[in-house]
Amino acid sequence: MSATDHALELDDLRLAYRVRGVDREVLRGVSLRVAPGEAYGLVGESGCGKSTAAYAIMRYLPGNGRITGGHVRIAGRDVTTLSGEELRALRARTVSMVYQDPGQALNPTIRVGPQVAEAFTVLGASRSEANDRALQMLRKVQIADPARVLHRYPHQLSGGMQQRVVIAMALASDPTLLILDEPTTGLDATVEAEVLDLVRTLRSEYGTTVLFISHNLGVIRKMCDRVGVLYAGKLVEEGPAERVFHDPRHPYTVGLLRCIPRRGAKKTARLDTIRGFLPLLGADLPTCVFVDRCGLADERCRTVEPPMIDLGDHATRCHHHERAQELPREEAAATPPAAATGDQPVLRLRNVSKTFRLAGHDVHALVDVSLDLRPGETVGLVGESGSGKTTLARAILGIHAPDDGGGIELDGAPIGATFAERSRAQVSAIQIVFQNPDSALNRRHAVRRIIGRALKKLAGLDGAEAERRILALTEAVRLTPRHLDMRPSQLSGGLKQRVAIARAFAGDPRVVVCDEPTSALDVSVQAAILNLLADLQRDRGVSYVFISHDLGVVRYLSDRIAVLYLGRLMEVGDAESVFSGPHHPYTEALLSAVPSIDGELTTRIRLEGEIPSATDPPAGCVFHTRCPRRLASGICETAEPPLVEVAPGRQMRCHIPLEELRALQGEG
Amino acid sequence: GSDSNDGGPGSTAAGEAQTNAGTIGAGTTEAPVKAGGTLRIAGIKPSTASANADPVAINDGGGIGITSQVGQFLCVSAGDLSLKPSLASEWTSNADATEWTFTLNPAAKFSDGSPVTAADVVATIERLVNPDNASNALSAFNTGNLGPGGTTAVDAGTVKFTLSAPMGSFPYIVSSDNYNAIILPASVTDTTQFGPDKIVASGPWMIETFDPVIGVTFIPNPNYWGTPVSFEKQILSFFPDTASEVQAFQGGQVDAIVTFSVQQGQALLSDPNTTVIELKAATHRQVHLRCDKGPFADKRVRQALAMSLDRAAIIQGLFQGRASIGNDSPFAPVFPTTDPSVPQREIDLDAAKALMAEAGVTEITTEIHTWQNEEMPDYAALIKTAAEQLGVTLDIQVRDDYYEKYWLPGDAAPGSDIGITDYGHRGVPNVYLNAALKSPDKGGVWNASQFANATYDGLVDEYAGNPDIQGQKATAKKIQELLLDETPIIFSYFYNYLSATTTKVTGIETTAMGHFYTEGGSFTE
Amino acid sequence: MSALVAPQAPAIDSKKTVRRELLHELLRSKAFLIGSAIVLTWVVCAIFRDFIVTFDPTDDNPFQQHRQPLTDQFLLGTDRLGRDVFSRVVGGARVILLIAPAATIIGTVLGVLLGLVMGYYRGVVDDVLGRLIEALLALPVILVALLALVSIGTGTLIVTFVIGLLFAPVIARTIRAAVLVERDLDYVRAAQLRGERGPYVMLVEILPNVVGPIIVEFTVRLGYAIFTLAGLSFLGFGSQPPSPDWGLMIAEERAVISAGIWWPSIFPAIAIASLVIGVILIADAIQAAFDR
Amino acid sequence: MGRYVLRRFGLAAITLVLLSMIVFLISSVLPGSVGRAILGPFADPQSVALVNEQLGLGGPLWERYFDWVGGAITLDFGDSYQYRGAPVTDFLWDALWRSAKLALLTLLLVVPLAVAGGAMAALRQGRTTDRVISLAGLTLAVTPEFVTGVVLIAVFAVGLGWFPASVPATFSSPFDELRAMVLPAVSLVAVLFGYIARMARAGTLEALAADYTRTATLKGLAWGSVLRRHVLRNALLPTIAVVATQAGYLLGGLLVTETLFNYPGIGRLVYTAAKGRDIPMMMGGVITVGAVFMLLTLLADVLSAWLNPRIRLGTARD
Ligand SMILES: Nc1ncnc2c1ncn2[C@@H]1O[C@H](COP(=O)(O)OP(=O)(O)OP(=O)(O)O)[C@@H](O)[C@H]1O
Ligand SMILES: Nc1ncnc2c1ncn2[C@@H]1O[C@H](COP(=O)(O)OP(=O)(O)OP(=O)(O)O)[C@@H](O)[C@H]1O
Ligand SMILES: [Mg+2]
Ligand SMILES: [Mg+2]
Repeated sequence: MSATDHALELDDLRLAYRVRGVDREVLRGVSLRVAPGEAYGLVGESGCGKSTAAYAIMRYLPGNGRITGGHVRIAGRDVTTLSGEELRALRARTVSMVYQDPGQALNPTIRVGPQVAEAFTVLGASRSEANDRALQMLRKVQIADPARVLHRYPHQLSGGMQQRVVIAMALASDPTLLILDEPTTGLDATVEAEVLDLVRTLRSEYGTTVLFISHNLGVIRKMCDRVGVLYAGKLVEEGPAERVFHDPRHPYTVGLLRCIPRRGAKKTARLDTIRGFLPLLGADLPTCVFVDRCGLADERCRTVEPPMIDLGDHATRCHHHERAQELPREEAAATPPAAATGDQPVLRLRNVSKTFRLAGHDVHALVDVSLDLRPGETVGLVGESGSGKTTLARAILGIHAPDDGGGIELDGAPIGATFAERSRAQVSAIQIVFQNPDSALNRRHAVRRIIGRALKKLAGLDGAEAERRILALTEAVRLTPRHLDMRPSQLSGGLKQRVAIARAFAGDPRVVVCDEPTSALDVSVQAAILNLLADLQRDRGVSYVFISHDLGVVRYLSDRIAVLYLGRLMEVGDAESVFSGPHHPYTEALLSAVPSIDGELTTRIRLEGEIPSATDPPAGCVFHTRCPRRLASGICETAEPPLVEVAPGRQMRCHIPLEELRALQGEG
Repeated sequence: GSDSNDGGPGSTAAGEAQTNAGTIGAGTTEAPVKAGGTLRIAGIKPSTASANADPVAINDGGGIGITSQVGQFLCVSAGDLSLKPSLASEWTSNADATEWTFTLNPAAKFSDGSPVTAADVVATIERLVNPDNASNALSAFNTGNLGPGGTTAVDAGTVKFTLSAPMGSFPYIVSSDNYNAIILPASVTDTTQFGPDKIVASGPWMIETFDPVIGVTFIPNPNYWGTPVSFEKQILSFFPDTASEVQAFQGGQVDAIVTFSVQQGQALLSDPNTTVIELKAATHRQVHLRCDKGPFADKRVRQALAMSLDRAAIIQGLFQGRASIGNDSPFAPVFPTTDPSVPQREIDLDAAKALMAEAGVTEITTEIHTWQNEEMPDYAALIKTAAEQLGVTLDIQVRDDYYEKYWLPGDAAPGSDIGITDYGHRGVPNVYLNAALKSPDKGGVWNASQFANATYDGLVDEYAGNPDIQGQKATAKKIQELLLDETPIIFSYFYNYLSATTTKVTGIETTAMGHFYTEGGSFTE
Repeated sequence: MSALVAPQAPAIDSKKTVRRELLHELLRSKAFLIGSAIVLTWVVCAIFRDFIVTFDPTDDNPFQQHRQPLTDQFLLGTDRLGRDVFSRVVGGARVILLIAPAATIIGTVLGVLLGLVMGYYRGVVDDVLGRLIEALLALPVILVALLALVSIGTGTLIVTFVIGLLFAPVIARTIRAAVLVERDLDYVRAAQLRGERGPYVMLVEILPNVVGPIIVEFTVRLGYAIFTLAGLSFLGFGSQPPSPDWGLMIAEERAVISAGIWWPSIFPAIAIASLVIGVILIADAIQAAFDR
Repeated sequence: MGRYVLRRFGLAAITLVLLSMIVFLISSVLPGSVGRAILGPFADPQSVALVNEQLGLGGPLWERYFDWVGGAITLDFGDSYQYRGAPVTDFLWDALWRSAKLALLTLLLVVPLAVAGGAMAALRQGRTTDRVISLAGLTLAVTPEFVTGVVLIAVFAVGLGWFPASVPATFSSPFDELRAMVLPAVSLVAVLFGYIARMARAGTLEALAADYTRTATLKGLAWGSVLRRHVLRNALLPTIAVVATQAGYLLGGLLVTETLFNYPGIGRLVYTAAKGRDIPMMMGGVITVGAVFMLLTLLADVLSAWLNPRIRLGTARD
């Protein structure tokens, strides 16, 4: 094949960052080819070098980064040898890039119009021409009211719209190659789905070649024709998306896929994990890069570097690729028995509302939320960003006092509105695991101190008894006594989260609120934490309020699901029935937005418009402004439906009868 | 002005002996003079009291620098300590020197053209002696034994002063020595805004603009009765300290400096383009030692301390020799009444130590107070060093509130065991003898050492009442000896008064009090 | 939202290596090395003053050879009282290196406490104290110091306290900002949720985490303390003569520079400038090391 | 935006009141007798008592404070003690105006220089240019102004005679006046250069590292346009605040410089007033300095808010 046949070709690309005077290799000879018009997905754990590869292609490297070998060819031209002016022209005309966090990618002091128009002026367009084309481009990316958006500043747009603007700029030059580096990470699932839809549409329209980078296997599967799996700066497996996901031939890929809760998996079935950690930046990896974490590794793997083995259209860098799927499980597959759930609710929220008073306006973050939590039960809390999940969690913990008129009961007895008004037993009974383990642990305290102090305050333990319990807790969260003398900075994210969990369990809590406890973690670590939470629940009969964006994770862990929208419960019910339907139209939309690695194609239910402001919620049903199933009668606009029991153990807030919903969703 | 000199029998002026007024440096030029030009003078920013140049209130060189341009006195205490006529052409006293009669020069006019009359003099002097006016001249008139109502007009051209006690050197009290006593028209009733209001007086200059922060500009008085001035304009700029003045002078922004010190003006003394005007003067620092209590109550300790100072070295070090040695009395060598035969106190450490031993004192630790002014902190440092040899440890305190708290002991002020106070020049030593040394209840209003000695008080009265210079000298000897023995105050030096002009300026006359007379001055070609 | 955070593998660094790492970082910084060399020189001068100086810095040798230029005997010449300038400059190090750190420590302790309280409690406490601090900071430190010194009088001890007190608000402001960031972190919330009291949270949980800003702030303020104290001495509000105070020496001798006698004032000037620069270089390097 | 400005104004007003209280408290403990301070050391005790009485230095503290505030609101700070009878304001405005002129000249010199220097250092980060500019800025900023001033005088006024060493009472021409202000201004420039350059450097570095700069570069914009349109624009925002703050300090703070060069600005006014126990003058001066400082900070905040659309237009979403 001649080089010109490829839209993008990486040829043994090597790159190093200079840190403390030493070159640390990040890309260790990456070779890949992307055919014109193809969508190529690059996946891998955080830190494996995905973004580095993307920037190397653009030849936009930080001051300490240096390409130490190999070539990058775009449409046959070697990027590594271009002059400054040629490089500029290449960026202007041939390659474009879209990255994570669109809010930062736009200049906050320049209006959207001129920023988009710039992309045209570099191509030589006159100012008025550029303005016209900017307007056209915004239309192309399906922004509502593009003429007005042109006059806005970036911060006045929502995240989804910002990303559309960035995409508009990227496509302005009609590039041959579009690189998307985690373009939807950080966006809500519903918004993510829209952006991905847009990219697909545009790609089919322009026929652009796409290099799509993501850590999310579901997204890659949905978007890409071919995938490459990157590990520690090396491509370990490559092939058509379907084949790689269905017939993975590298233990790393196999492991990654096993970590993810599949549809139908429940907490009674444990997830698998990948042992160990990603090697350090620039670590010496003479043979197979994955050898230290691989359950199949043998002497050969430790001595001979596996070549890229061609399996016809599919290639893998493993000596044992035929056996890859026989990779032994890291976690005992034994199905743990489900925890017994009692009948008497351990926690009961009664008409909890929370209004934040800001200068000039009120934010109704929670409106009249009533919810029961039974012993040993997990209630999953889902909803878009800003729907009030965290606020609800905080109200339960007593960080925010709920508005008058509502209250919280623990074991049938009302408890204080804030933690300061609660007894020690009540405080110990309700604890939390935070999202970000980095900030949840005091960087200056050793693990022993963190857990010991919690024991002292929550369980009233001191001395030898405390020491005994510390060891017990450590074991319960699968840490070793060795970890006790370490500080958080010496622990990985997953280990830190275990410490945080141990701390939460110090006072034998009845209820643990988990606010996105795994969203800061890589999938393999996430799996371990989910397993741990399930184990602890089984052993201790604790109840969870589990908040997550990831519906797959929520479904895996939860017994019941509560769906929040604009601070209101839209639907509450048994996990299985909520997922299997019929659903509330909002739940339906959330579910349809999730890209799944199982590749089942569901019809996308599109939400119109944006989430309204909690300051000024719409009249009638708060969801009517975006509801695809809004009734023609107009009742949705005028009357707010009550939350009613539509089936045993199932509540819903919708004017449309359950049967009708079943019919609508069944035919869709 | 008139040529008549030394009117009356009581006149104390003695021009011959100590005259040393003159110029040094390359400045004694005979170059042809040039009329016109603007003379730019650097002066120290007037003190708070002098800020408006109110003649009743001014208390420092800064104020004198302004009023001496626009106002005149009955007579002038010249650089050589002789009295020269000014608005008064002559003066006489009765035999016991209790009544003094001054004859005004009929030519004298104010700048508005009206003549200077006895009524104007009476009004001016009465304002100054009135205790309700917070007059800065009160102590001077107290020394001169003149009180309210003591000034009367004999006729339009003659004024008579009736004193409460004899005062042989009274004309000095109404001369430029008493710098508050410039004669103003009787029509002036409120002098507090003298500068800003540009109040009329009789001098060669009139105020054109007045800014108490920046300075004053003067224009010639069109009705001046004396020799018309040569400059067409005169600008007096205020500076916060001598260092800035010297810098401005060297940078060419000013043509003259009213006064500077040896320490700060080092550069001027060796500059060939500078004319330094040097006057021997009575300006000095008093190192008071508390006599009534504290470590210095024993006069032997005081004597010992005074004996530990190497005065010659001090004068050399602080003034490069431009000072006269002091003998622990206010009788500076410059005064004609000073008796030079009184033996000079010299450094004698052995004798000093012996005195300390005799007094039974081995160790003293106390604070020495002074304020930030010229060489005074340095002087304190030198005293500290000297005292250490006697086992006396002095902790130096340079304080802004020296005068409020540490100078005179009083209700809210502790005073100090030892302190350094600055005294300006006077044509006669009477103020020093009275205010600083007489018993506190006998008129010793500035008696920081709380020295109280009846013999001394008597001697001072005798000295003041004696109209005859030889008689005064005899009393002076007794006073000098008494003070040398008691040593309530250490007088180490009387330093020379220095002014500077560029060599392009001639004819400037100064007094050691801060008068800066530009009347006869001009630029050279 | 779910931003991916790199799971740093179990790093090898223990508590000790973190410190060693920081030290290494510093030792690699040229600014730090130069700054330390300068400061160390002055510290040595201050400590071993009596072994270094050739004459008593305060009062030896008056008048013997006043305003002598540089000679073998008087390395940096003599001043107007015939004192050895070299000895006085060396002796001056002791003066400034006693009061400047003392003042800075007072300011830092107060400022840190204030900053902790303001940042942690927020609300009314923060508003009231914040306004007060704002009010004080509306005036240059040297001006307020002057007013205070005019009111209560001068003296080394008083000046030290006044500067310390005046630095406290500035330090409090920085520490408050750092505390504000910390208090929003979940570990603080976790402490509150197990019933810890305010002082415990502030002193045990938050304080160790703001040590970085405190150290940086301390060094920076130390530099400015030297700067300000020299300025006050120059204006006559510092040490009393004959103390060999650098600011005072400049004020006393600046007038004669124009007469060609530059050594009594220029050497103390160099001394002040070098010491401040040394301290600030160190502060800069520490800040850079912490920022990394 | 309107709310924001209003709020900031309110806060500044409160701060000003607090400041006046602090200063009033300090001045009320001034030692010694005011009369003695005014009339001088050798004045008669009788006269001193008289003056004290005239000035009405009796009455409780709060009463005197409210009297003072009553006047201050109408910009009447009372009559000066040292310039007896003359209203404080006469002196204040003159001194303020002079200081403002000096400050303006200083800023005109230092801002372009420092901003350019800071931006240049940032663009050449880590290289010699950066090292030289950063080190020079740092050195100048931390060298006390009287040290720089003394050297400047020795070299340019006394040595070379190019500029006057001090500011004379009157000027023959505006040019003369300008010439007289050069040395004080330069010694202030030396102090400020480091601060502003540092800020400009940090701002530029931040903007250079920002994602939007990356966007602009990868859009294919020429480096020059990236710098102009994207980097410098954002980099200057934080610098504005620093400049205004420093301008505030200039007006009152550098009394050392004003004393050194005999420049009759407001710093020296307050200094002499404090030394001379002229309480009304001191209070007036200090409050003016504080008010000007706050006004400038406010202006800077409003200006940077106005330049920053996020604040100007409010955050549309949180
Ligand atoms: N400028 C730099 N200097 C040193 N190390 C760097 C630099 N940039 C990135 N790294 C390191 O290089 C490694 C690869 O980084 P890269 O950003 O390419 O990872 P990634 O796969 O995109 O991860 P993520 O999913 O978190 O975005 C990481 O360990 C990162 O810490
Ligand atoms: N302290 C607060 N003050 C004012 N408004 C708040 C506060 N905390 C939350 N809100 C508002 O309340 C609403 C609900 O916020 P909450 O954090 O509970 O959402 P969430 O569902 O947890 O979102 P995310 O998924 O982004 O974490 C939002 O509109 C938010 O802006
Ligand atoms: Mg990345
Ligand atoms: Mg949340």
